[in-house]
Amino acid sequence: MNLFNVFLLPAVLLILFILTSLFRLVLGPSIPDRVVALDTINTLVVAGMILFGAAFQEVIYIDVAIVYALLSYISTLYIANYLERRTKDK
Amino acid sequence: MSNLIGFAHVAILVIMIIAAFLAVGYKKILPSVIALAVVSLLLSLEFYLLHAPDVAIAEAGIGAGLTMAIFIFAIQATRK
Amino acid sequence: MIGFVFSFLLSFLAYLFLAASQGEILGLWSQSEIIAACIISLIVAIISSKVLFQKKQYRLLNPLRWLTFLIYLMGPFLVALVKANIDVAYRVITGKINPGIVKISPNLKSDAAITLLANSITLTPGTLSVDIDESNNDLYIHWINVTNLKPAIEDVCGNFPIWIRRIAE
Amino acid sequence: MTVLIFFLVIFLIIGVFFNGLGTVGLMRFPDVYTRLHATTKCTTFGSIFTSFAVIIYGFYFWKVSGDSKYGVMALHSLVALACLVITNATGSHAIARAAYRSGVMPRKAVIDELKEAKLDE
Repeated sequence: MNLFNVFLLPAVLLILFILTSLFRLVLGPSIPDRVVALDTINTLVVAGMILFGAAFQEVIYIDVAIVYALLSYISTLYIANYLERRTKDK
Repeated sequence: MSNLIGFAHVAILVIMIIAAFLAVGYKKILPSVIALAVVSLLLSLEFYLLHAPDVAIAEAGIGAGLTMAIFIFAIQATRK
Repeated sequence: MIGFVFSFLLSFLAYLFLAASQGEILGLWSQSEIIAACIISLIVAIISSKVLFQKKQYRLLNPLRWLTFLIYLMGPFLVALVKANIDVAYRVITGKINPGIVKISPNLKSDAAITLLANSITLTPGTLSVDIDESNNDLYIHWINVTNLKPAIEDVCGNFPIWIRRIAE
Repeated sequence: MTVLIFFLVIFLIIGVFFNGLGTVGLMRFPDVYTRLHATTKCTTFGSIFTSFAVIIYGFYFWKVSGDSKYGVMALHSLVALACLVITNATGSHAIARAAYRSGVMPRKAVIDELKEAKLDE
Protein backbone atom coordinates (compact mmCIF):
# COMPACT_ATOMS: atom_id res chain seq x y z
CA MET A 1 0.00 0.00 0.00
CA ASN A 2 1.40 3.32 -1.06
CA LEU A 3 0.86 6.23 1.33
CA PHE A 4 0.82 8.62 -1.60
CA ASN A 5 -2.83 7.94 -2.34
CA VAL A 6 -3.98 8.50 1.24
CA PHE A 7 -3.27 12.22 1.04
CA LEU A 8 -4.06 12.71 -2.63
CA LEU A 9 -7.76 11.83 -2.57
CA PRO A 10 -8.69 14.31 0.24
CA ALA A 11 -6.69 17.04 -1.51
CA VAL A 12 -8.64 16.53 -4.74
CA LEU A 13 -11.88 16.58 -2.72
CA LEU A 14 -10.86 19.94 -1.24
CA ILE A 15 -10.46 21.29 -4.78
CA LEU A 16 -14.03 20.19 -5.51
CA PHE A 17 -15.18 22.10 -2.42
CA ILE A 18 -13.54 25.19 -3.91
CA LEU A 19 -15.89 24.75 -6.87
CA THR A 20 -18.84 24.65 -4.44
CA SER A 21 -17.82 27.86 -2.71
CA LEU A 22 -17.30 29.55 -6.07
CA PHE A 23 -21.09 29.41 -6.52
CA ARG A 24 -21.42 31.78 -3.56
CA LEU A 25 -19.02 34.13 -5.35
CA VAL A 26 -21.31 34.01 -8.38
CA LEU A 27 -24.60 34.33 -6.48
CA GLY A 28 -23.62 36.48 -3.50
CA PRO A 29 -25.96 39.46 -3.33
CA SER A 30 -23.63 41.78 -1.42
CA ILE A 31 -19.88 42.34 -1.45
CA PRO A 32 -19.26 40.88 2.06
CA ASP A 33 -20.78 37.60 0.83
CA ARG A 34 -18.19 37.47 -1.91
CA VAL A 35 -15.41 38.26 0.53
CA VAL A 36 -16.57 35.36 2.72
CA ALA A 37 -16.37 33.09 -0.32
CA LEU A 38 -12.84 34.37 -1.04
CA ASP A 39 -11.81 33.69 2.54
CA THR A 40 -13.19 30.14 2.40
CA ILE A 41 -11.32 29.50 -0.85
CA ASN A 42 -8.12 30.73 0.81
CA THR A 43 -8.48 28.36 3.74
CA LEU A 44 -9.30 25.42 1.49
CA VAL A 45 -6.32 26.14 -0.76
CA VAL A 46 -3.95 26.26 2.21
CA ALA A 47 -5.29 22.99 3.62
CA GLY A 48 -5.02 21.42 0.16
CA MET A 49 -1.44 22.67 -0.23
CA ILE A 50 -0.42 21.01 3.04
CA LEU A 51 -1.96 17.74 1.86
CA PHE A 52 -0.35 17.94 -1.59
CA GLY A 53 2.99 18.67 0.06
CA ALA A 54 2.68 15.52 2.14
CA ALA A 55 1.63 13.55 -0.93
CA PHE A 56 4.60 14.70 -3.02
CA GLN A 57 6.92 14.23 0.02
CA GLU A 58 8.71 17.56 -0.42
CA VAL A 59 9.39 19.94 2.48
CA ILE A 60 9.63 23.11 0.40
CA TYR A 61 6.04 22.63 -0.74
CA ILE A 62 4.73 23.21 2.78
CA ASP A 63 6.63 26.50 3.02
CA VAL A 64 4.50 27.68 0.11
CA ALA A 65 1.44 27.00 2.29
CA ILE A 66 2.85 29.17 5.11
CA VAL A 67 3.61 32.08 2.79
CA TYR A 68 0.23 31.70 1.18
CA ALA A 69 -1.68 31.65 4.49
CA LEU A 70 -0.02 34.87 5.62
CA LEU A 71 -0.36 36.73 2.31
CA SER A 72 -3.92 35.84 1.41
CA TYR A 73 -5.00 37.15 4.80
CA ILE A 74 -3.68 40.59 3.84
CA SER A 75 -6.01 40.80 0.86
CA THR A 76 -9.04 39.92 3.01
CA LEU A 77 -8.13 42.59 5.55
CA TYR A 78 -7.54 45.10 2.81
CA ILE A 79 -11.00 44.65 1.29
CA ALA A 80 -12.62 44.85 4.73
CA ASN A 81 -10.74 48.06 5.49
CA TYR A 82 -11.79 49.51 2.14
CA LEU A 83 -15.47 48.70 2.77
CA GLU A 84 -15.38 50.46 6.14
CA ARG A 85 -13.63 53.55 4.79
CA ARG A 86 -15.98 53.80 1.83
CA THR A 87 -19.07 53.99 4.02
CA LYS A 88 -17.41 56.49 6.34
CA ASP A 89 -16.57 58.84 3.46
CA LYS A 90 -20.13 58.94 2.14
CA MET B 1 -2.55 8.30 -8.82
CA SER B 2 -1.73 10.11 -12.06
CA ASN B 3 -5.46 9.98 -12.79
CA LEU B 4 -6.17 11.90 -9.58
CA ILE B 5 -3.55 14.52 -10.35
CA GLY B 6 -4.89 14.93 -13.87
CA PHE B 7 -8.36 15.36 -12.44
CA ALA B 8 -7.06 18.02 -10.04
CA HIS B 9 -5.47 19.90 -12.96
CA VAL B 10 -8.72 19.86 -14.91
CA ALA B 11 -10.79 20.96 -11.89
CA ILE B 12 -8.46 23.88 -11.11
CA LEU B 13 -8.44 25.03 -14.73
CA VAL B 14 -12.25 24.87 -14.93
CA ILE B 15 -12.60 26.95 -11.76
CA MET B 16 -10.04 29.43 -13.09
CA ILE B 17 -11.92 29.84 -16.36
CA ILE B 18 -15.24 30.41 -14.54
CA ALA B 19 -13.64 33.00 -12.26
CA ALA B 20 -11.97 34.74 -15.20
CA PHE B 21 -15.31 35.05 -17.01
CA LEU B 22 -16.81 36.48 -13.82
CA ALA B 23 -14.00 39.01 -13.55
CA VAL B 24 -14.73 40.24 -17.05
CA GLY B 25 -18.51 40.04 -16.79
CA TYR B 26 -19.35 41.84 -13.54
CA LYS B 27 -20.77 45.33 -13.93
CA LYS B 28 -19.38 46.61 -10.63
CA ILE B 29 -15.69 47.04 -10.02
CA LEU B 30 -15.12 45.51 -6.57
CA PRO B 31 -16.63 42.07 -7.36
CA SER B 32 -14.45 42.00 -10.47
CA VAL B 33 -11.38 42.57 -8.33
CA ILE B 34 -12.42 39.76 -5.98
CA ALA B 35 -12.92 37.37 -8.89
CA LEU B 36 -9.50 38.37 -10.23
CA ALA B 37 -8.01 37.53 -6.83
CA VAL B 38 -9.57 34.07 -7.05
CA VAL B 39 -8.00 33.59 -10.48
CA SER B 40 -4.52 34.43 -9.22
CA LEU B 41 -4.94 32.27 -6.11
CA LEU B 42 -5.83 29.26 -8.23
CA LEU B 43 -3.06 30.04 -10.70
CA SER B 44 -0.68 29.77 -7.76
CA LEU B 45 -2.16 26.36 -6.85
CA GLU B 46 -1.76 25.25 -10.47
CA PHE B 47 1.94 26.23 -10.47
CA TYR B 48 2.27 24.31 -7.23
CA LEU B 49 0.82 21.18 -8.80
CA LEU B 50 3.17 21.54 -11.75
CA HIS B 51 6.10 21.16 -9.28
CA ALA B 52 7.20 24.80 -9.36
CA PRO B 53 6.98 25.96 -5.73
CA ASP B 54 9.21 29.02 -6.24
CA VAL B 55 6.95 30.36 -8.97
CA ALA B 56 3.97 29.58 -6.74
CA ILE B 57 5.42 31.68 -3.90
CA ALA B 58 6.02 34.59 -6.26
CA GLU B 59 2.53 34.28 -7.70
CA ALA B 60 0.97 34.16 -4.23
CA GLY B 61 2.83 37.29 -3.17
CA ILE B 62 2.21 39.29 -6.30
CA GLY B 63 -1.20 38.02 -7.25
CA ALA B 64 -2.90 37.74 -3.90
CA GLY B 65 -1.24 40.55 -1.98
CA LEU B 66 0.15 43.19 -4.26
CA THR B 67 -2.28 43.27 -7.19
CA MET B 68 -5.22 43.41 -4.82
CA ALA B 69 -3.73 46.34 -2.89
CA ILE B 70 -2.87 48.26 -6.06
CA PHE B 71 -6.34 47.78 -7.53
CA ILE B 72 -8.04 48.97 -4.36
CA PHE B 73 -5.73 51.98 -4.16
CA ALA B 74 -6.72 52.80 -7.73
CA ILE B 75 -10.45 52.48 -6.95
CA GLN B 76 -10.08 54.75 -3.94
CA ALA B 77 -8.28 57.36 -6.00
CA THR B 78 -10.92 57.42 -8.74
CA ARG B 79 -14.07 57.65 -6.64
CA LYS B 80 -13.33 60.98 -5.02
CA MET C 1 16.27 45.62 27.90
CA ILE C 2 13.97 42.74 28.82
CA GLY C 3 11.96 43.47 25.72
CA PHE C 4 15.07 43.39 23.56
CA VAL C 5 16.23 40.02 24.93
CA PHE C 6 12.75 38.58 24.56
CA SER C 7 12.30 39.66 20.96
CA PHE C 8 15.81 38.38 20.17
CA LEU C 9 14.94 34.95 21.57
CA LEU C 10 11.59 34.92 19.80
CA SER C 11 13.02 35.72 16.38
CA PHE C 12 15.92 33.30 16.97
CA LEU C 13 13.48 30.47 17.70
CA ALA C 14 11.32 31.40 14.73
CA TYR C 15 14.34 31.35 12.42
CA LEU C 16 15.48 27.97 13.75
CA PHE C 17 11.97 26.58 13.40
CA LEU C 18 11.71 27.61 9.78
CA ALA C 19 15.28 26.80 8.75
CA ALA C 20 15.45 23.26 10.14
CA SER C 21 17.00 20.74 7.75
CA GLN C 22 19.93 18.30 7.94
CA GLY C 23 23.00 19.10 10.09
CA GLU C 24 25.09 18.06 13.09
CA ILE C 25 23.23 19.80 15.95
CA LEU C 26 20.32 17.50 16.95
CA GLY C 27 20.28 16.30 13.36
CA LEU C 28 18.44 19.44 12.32
CA TRP C 29 20.77 22.45 12.16
CA SER C 30 24.33 23.09 11.00
CA GLN C 31 26.73 25.51 12.73
CA SER C 32 26.69 28.14 9.99
CA GLU C 33 22.92 28.12 10.26
CA ILE C 34 23.14 29.01 13.96
CA ILE C 35 25.55 31.89 13.27
CA ALA C 36 23.28 33.25 10.53
CA ALA C 37 20.32 32.96 12.89
CA CYS C 38 22.16 34.99 15.55
CA ILE C 39 23.03 37.83 13.15
CA ILE C 40 19.61 38.04 11.51
CA SER C 41 17.63 37.87 14.73
CA LEU C 42 19.87 40.57 16.27
CA ILE C 43 18.88 42.90 13.42
CA VAL C 44 15.21 41.94 13.74
CA ALA C 45 15.29 42.47 17.53
CA ILE C 46 16.78 45.97 17.22
CA ILE C 47 13.95 46.97 14.90
CA SER C 48 11.03 45.15 16.49
CA SER C 49 11.60 45.56 20.23
CA LYS C 50 10.50 49.21 20.03
CA VAL C 51 7.28 48.19 18.31
CA LEU C 52 6.47 45.13 20.41
CA PHE C 53 6.89 46.77 23.82
CA GLN C 54 5.58 50.26 23.25
CA LYS C 55 3.71 50.43 26.55
CA LYS C 56 6.59 49.03 28.62
CA GLN C 57 4.43 46.25 30.03
CA TYR C 58 6.22 42.98 30.60
CA ARG C 59 3.39 41.04 32.28
CA LEU C 60 2.95 38.67 29.36
CA LEU C 61 6.54 37.42 29.59
CA ASN C 62 5.89 35.34 32.70
CA PRO C 63 6.34 31.61 31.86
CA LEU C 64 3.57 30.70 34.31
CA ARG C 65 1.11 32.59 32.12
CA TRP C 66 2.29 30.63 29.06
CA LEU C 67 1.72 27.39 30.93
CA THR C 68 -1.78 28.54 31.82
CA PHE C 69 -2.29 29.45 28.17
CA LEU C 70 -1.26 25.96 27.05
CA ILE C 71 -3.57 24.34 29.59
CA TYR C 72 -6.38 26.62 28.44
CA LEU C 73 -5.70 25.70 24.82
CA MET C 74 -5.66 21.97 25.48
CA GLY C 75 -8.51 21.82 27.98
CA PRO C 76 -11.58 24.09 27.88
CA PHE C 77 -10.86 25.59 24.47
CA LEU C 78 -10.53 22.27 22.69
CA VAL C 79 -13.74 20.94 24.28
CA ALA C 80 -15.59 24.11 23.27
CA LEU C 81 -14.19 23.88 19.73
CA VAL C 82 -15.47 20.32 19.29
CA LYS C 83 -18.87 21.28 20.71
CA ALA C 84 -19.04 24.31 18.42
CA ASN C 85 -18.45 22.24 15.35
CA ILE C 86 -21.02 19.60 16.21
CA ASP C 87 -23.48 22.43 16.90
CA VAL C 88 -22.77 24.15 13.57
CA ALA C 89 -22.99 20.81 11.77
CA TYR C 90 -26.44 20.27 13.28
CA ARG C 91 -27.54 23.73 12.15
CA VAL C 92 -26.16 23.33 8.65
CA ILE C 93 -27.99 20.04 8.17
CA THR C 94 -31.34 21.05 9.71
CA GLY C 95 -31.30 24.77 8.88
CA LYS C 96 -32.77 25.84 12.24
CA ILE C 97 -31.41 29.25 13.19
CA ASN C 98 -32.51 31.98 15.59
CA PRO C 99 -29.90 34.72 15.22
CA GLY C 100 -29.37 38.05 16.94
CA ILE C 101 -26.69 40.48 18.06
CA VAL C 102 -26.17 40.80 21.82
CA LYS C 103 -23.83 42.83 23.98
CA ILE C 104 -21.61 41.53 26.79
CA SER C 105 -19.26 43.45 29.04
CA PRO C 106 -16.41 41.17 30.15
CA ASN C 107 -14.61 43.97 32.07
CA LEU C 108 -11.19 43.19 30.64
CA LYS C 109 -8.64 45.98 30.52
CA SER C 110 -5.65 45.06 28.36
CA ASP C 111 -5.60 44.77 24.57
CA ALA C 112 -4.06 41.29 24.58
CA ALA C 113 -6.84 39.96 26.81
CA ILE C 114 -9.62 41.37 24.67
CA THR C 115 -7.98 40.02 21.48
CA LEU C 116 -7.68 36.58 22.99
CA LEU C 117 -11.29 36.65 24.18
CA ALA C 118 -12.60 37.79 20.80
CA ASN C 119 -10.68 35.08 18.95
CA SER C 120 -11.85 32.42 21.41
CA ILE C 121 -15.44 33.57 21.04
CA THR C 122 -15.25 33.40 17.27
CA LEU C 123 -14.00 29.83 17.28
CA THR C 124 -16.46 28.47 19.88
CA PRO C 125 -20.17 27.56 20.14
CA GLY C 126 -22.56 29.56 18.02
CA THR C 127 -20.99 32.97 18.57
CA LEU C 128 -19.07 35.42 16.39
CA SER C 129 -17.72 38.74 17.64
CA VAL C 130 -18.78 41.57 15.34
CA ASP C 131 -17.75 44.86 16.89
CA ILE C 132 -16.12 46.40 19.94
CA ASP C 133 -16.84 49.52 21.96
CA GLU C 134 -13.36 50.82 22.54
CA SER C 135 -14.20 53.15 25.44
CA ASN C 136 -15.13 50.38 27.89
CA ASN C 137 -14.25 47.18 25.96
CA ASP C 138 -17.79 45.89 25.45
CA LEU C 139 -18.09 43.20 22.79
CA TYR C 140 -21.00 42.94 20.36
CA ILE C 141 -21.60 39.32 19.52
CA HIS C 142 -23.62 37.67 16.78
CA TRP C 143 -25.29 34.68 18.39
CA ILE C 144 -26.77 32.02 16.13
CA ASN C 145 -29.26 30.66 18.68
CA VAL C 146 -30.53 33.36 21.04
CA THR C 147 -31.99 31.76 24.16
CA ASN C 148 -32.55 34.86 26.30
CA LEU C 149 -32.51 38.48 25.29
CA LYS C 150 -30.43 39.84 28.18
CA PRO C 151 -27.69 37.20 28.46
CA ALA C 152 -25.13 36.93 31.22
CA ILE C 153 -21.52 36.32 30.21
CA GLU C 154 -21.78 32.65 31.18
CA ASP C 155 -24.56 32.06 28.64
CA VAL C 156 -22.49 33.32 25.75
CA CYS C 157 -18.92 32.26 26.35
CA GLY C 158 -18.81 29.98 29.39
CA ASN C 159 -15.89 30.51 31.75
CA PHE C 160 -13.48 31.95 29.18
CA PRO C 161 -13.16 35.39 30.85
CA ILE C 162 -11.95 33.76 34.08
CA TRP C 163 -9.23 31.86 32.24
CA ILE C 164 -8.27 34.87 30.18
CA ARG C 165 -8.04 37.08 33.24
CA ARG C 166 -5.64 34.51 34.63
CA ILE C 167 -3.59 34.52 31.42
CA ALA C 168 -3.41 38.12 30.30
CA GLU C 169 -4.54 40.51 33.03
CA MET D 1 1.91 0.67 10.22
CA THR D 2 -1.70 -0.47 10.05
CA VAL D 3 -2.50 1.55 13.17
CA LEU D 4 -0.91 4.61 11.55
CA ILE D 5 -2.95 4.23 8.39
CA PHE D 6 -6.11 3.72 10.46
CA PHE D 7 -5.51 6.98 12.36
CA LEU D 8 -4.60 8.85 9.18
CA VAL D 9 -7.77 7.74 7.43
CA ILE D 10 -9.94 8.65 10.44
CA PHE D 11 -8.38 12.11 10.71
CA LEU D 12 -8.63 12.77 6.99
CA ILE D 13 -12.27 11.68 6.86
CA ILE D 14 -13.19 13.98 9.76
CA GLY D 15 -11.26 16.87 8.21
CA VAL D 16 -12.74 16.52 4.75
CA PHE D 17 -16.24 16.06 6.18
CA PHE D 18 -16.07 19.30 8.16
CA ASN D 19 -14.55 21.22 5.26
CA GLY D 20 -17.40 20.04 3.05
CA LEU D 21 -19.91 21.01 5.72
CA GLY D 22 -18.42 24.51 5.78
CA THR D 23 -18.97 24.98 2.06
CA VAL D 24 -22.49 23.54 2.28
CA GLY D 25 -23.24 26.02 5.06
CA LEU D 26 -21.88 28.78 2.85
CA MET D 27 -24.52 27.83 0.29
CA ARG D 28 -27.43 27.24 2.65
CA PHE D 29 -27.44 30.00 5.26
CA PRO D 30 -29.42 33.20 4.60
CA ASP D 31 -27.09 36.09 5.47
CA VAL D 32 -23.44 37.08 5.86
CA TYR D 33 -23.11 36.52 9.61
CA THR D 34 -24.49 32.99 9.64
CA ARG D 35 -22.34 32.16 6.63
CA LEU D 36 -19.33 33.39 8.55
CA HIS D 37 -20.32 31.06 11.39
CA ALA D 38 -20.30 28.08 9.07
CA THR D 39 -17.13 28.88 7.19
CA THR D 40 -14.94 30.08 10.04
CA LYS D 41 -15.66 27.27 12.46
CA CYS D 42 -16.01 24.36 10.08
CA THR D 43 -13.11 25.08 7.76
CA THR D 44 -10.76 25.87 10.64
CA PHE D 45 -11.71 22.65 12.41
CA GLY D 46 -11.40 20.61 9.22
CA SER D 47 -8.02 22.09 8.40
CA ILE D 48 -6.81 21.34 11.92
CA PHE D 49 -7.66 17.69 11.39
CA THR D 50 -6.17 17.35 7.91
CA SER D 51 -2.97 19.04 9.09
CA PHE D 52 -2.86 16.79 12.13
CA ALA D 53 -2.86 13.82 9.78
CA VAL D 54 0.23 15.25 8.03
CA ILE D 55 1.90 15.99 11.39
CA ILE D 56 1.36 12.47 12.72
CA TYR D 57 2.60 11.01 9.43
CA GLY D 58 5.72 13.18 9.56
CA PHE D 59 6.64 12.41 13.15
CA TYR D 60 6.02 8.67 12.67
CA PHE D 61 8.31 8.43 9.65
CA TRP D 62 10.90 10.63 11.36
CA LYS D 63 11.04 8.12 14.18
CA VAL D 64 11.02 5.04 11.93
CA SER D 65 13.37 6.07 9.14
CA GLY D 66 15.50 8.68 10.96
CA ASP D 67 15.33 10.94 7.92
CA SER D 68 14.96 14.51 9.21
CA LYS D 69 13.00 15.46 6.08
CA TYR D 70 9.84 14.06 7.64
CA GLY D 71 10.41 15.83 10.95
CA VAL D 72 10.88 19.14 9.18
CA MET D 73 7.69 18.50 7.24
CA ALA D 74 5.76 18.00 10.49
CA LEU D 75 7.24 21.15 12.08
CA HIS D 76 6.40 23.28 9.08
CA SER D 77 2.85 21.95 8.95
CA LEU D 78 2.55 22.98 12.60
CA VAL D 79 3.65 26.53 11.73
CA ALA D 80 1.24 26.68 8.80
CA LEU D 81 -1.59 25.43 11.04
CA ALA D 82 -0.88 28.11 13.67
CA CYS D 83 -0.88 30.82 10.99
CA LEU D 84 -4.14 29.46 9.58
CA VAL D 85 -5.99 29.42 12.92
CA ILE D 86 -4.94 32.94 13.94
CA THR D 87 -5.55 34.54 10.55
CA ASN D 88 -8.93 32.83 10.10
CA ALA D 89 -10.36 34.14 13.36
CA THR D 90 -9.02 37.67 12.84
CA GLY D 91 -10.12 37.80 9.23
CA SER D 92 -13.65 36.81 10.14
CA HIS D 93 -13.81 39.66 12.69
CA ALA D 94 -12.70 42.07 10.01
CA ILE D 95 -15.32 40.87 7.53
CA ALA D 96 -18.13 40.92 10.11
CA ARG D 97 -17.31 44.44 11.23
CA ALA D 98 -16.96 45.74 7.68
CA ALA D 99 -20.24 44.08 6.71
CA TYR D 100 -22.11 45.68 9.60
CA ARG D 101 -20.64 49.11 9.01
CA SER D 102 -21.32 48.99 5.28
CA GLY D 103 -24.99 48.48 6.05
CA VAL D 104 -25.63 44.72 5.66
CA MET D 105 -28.14 43.97 8.43
CA PRO D 106 -28.62 40.48 9.89
CA ARG D 107 -31.71 38.87 8.42
CA LYS D 108 -34.42 37.39 10.68
CA ALA D 109 -32.66 38.73 13.79
CA VAL D 110 -34.63 38.54 17.04
CA ILE D 111 -32.49 41.19 18.74
CA ASP D 112 -29.98 43.73 17.47
CA GLU D 113 -28.25 45.70 20.19
CA LEU D 114 -25.57 47.09 17.92
CA LYS D 115 -28.12 49.22 16.06
CA GLU D 116 -28.82 51.40 19.11
CA ALA D 117 -25.18 51.72 20.09
CA LYS D 118 -23.43 54.84 18.89
CA LEU D 119 -19.90 53.85 17.99
CA ASP D 120 -17.79 56.70 16.80
CA GLU D 121 -14.38 56.34 15.25
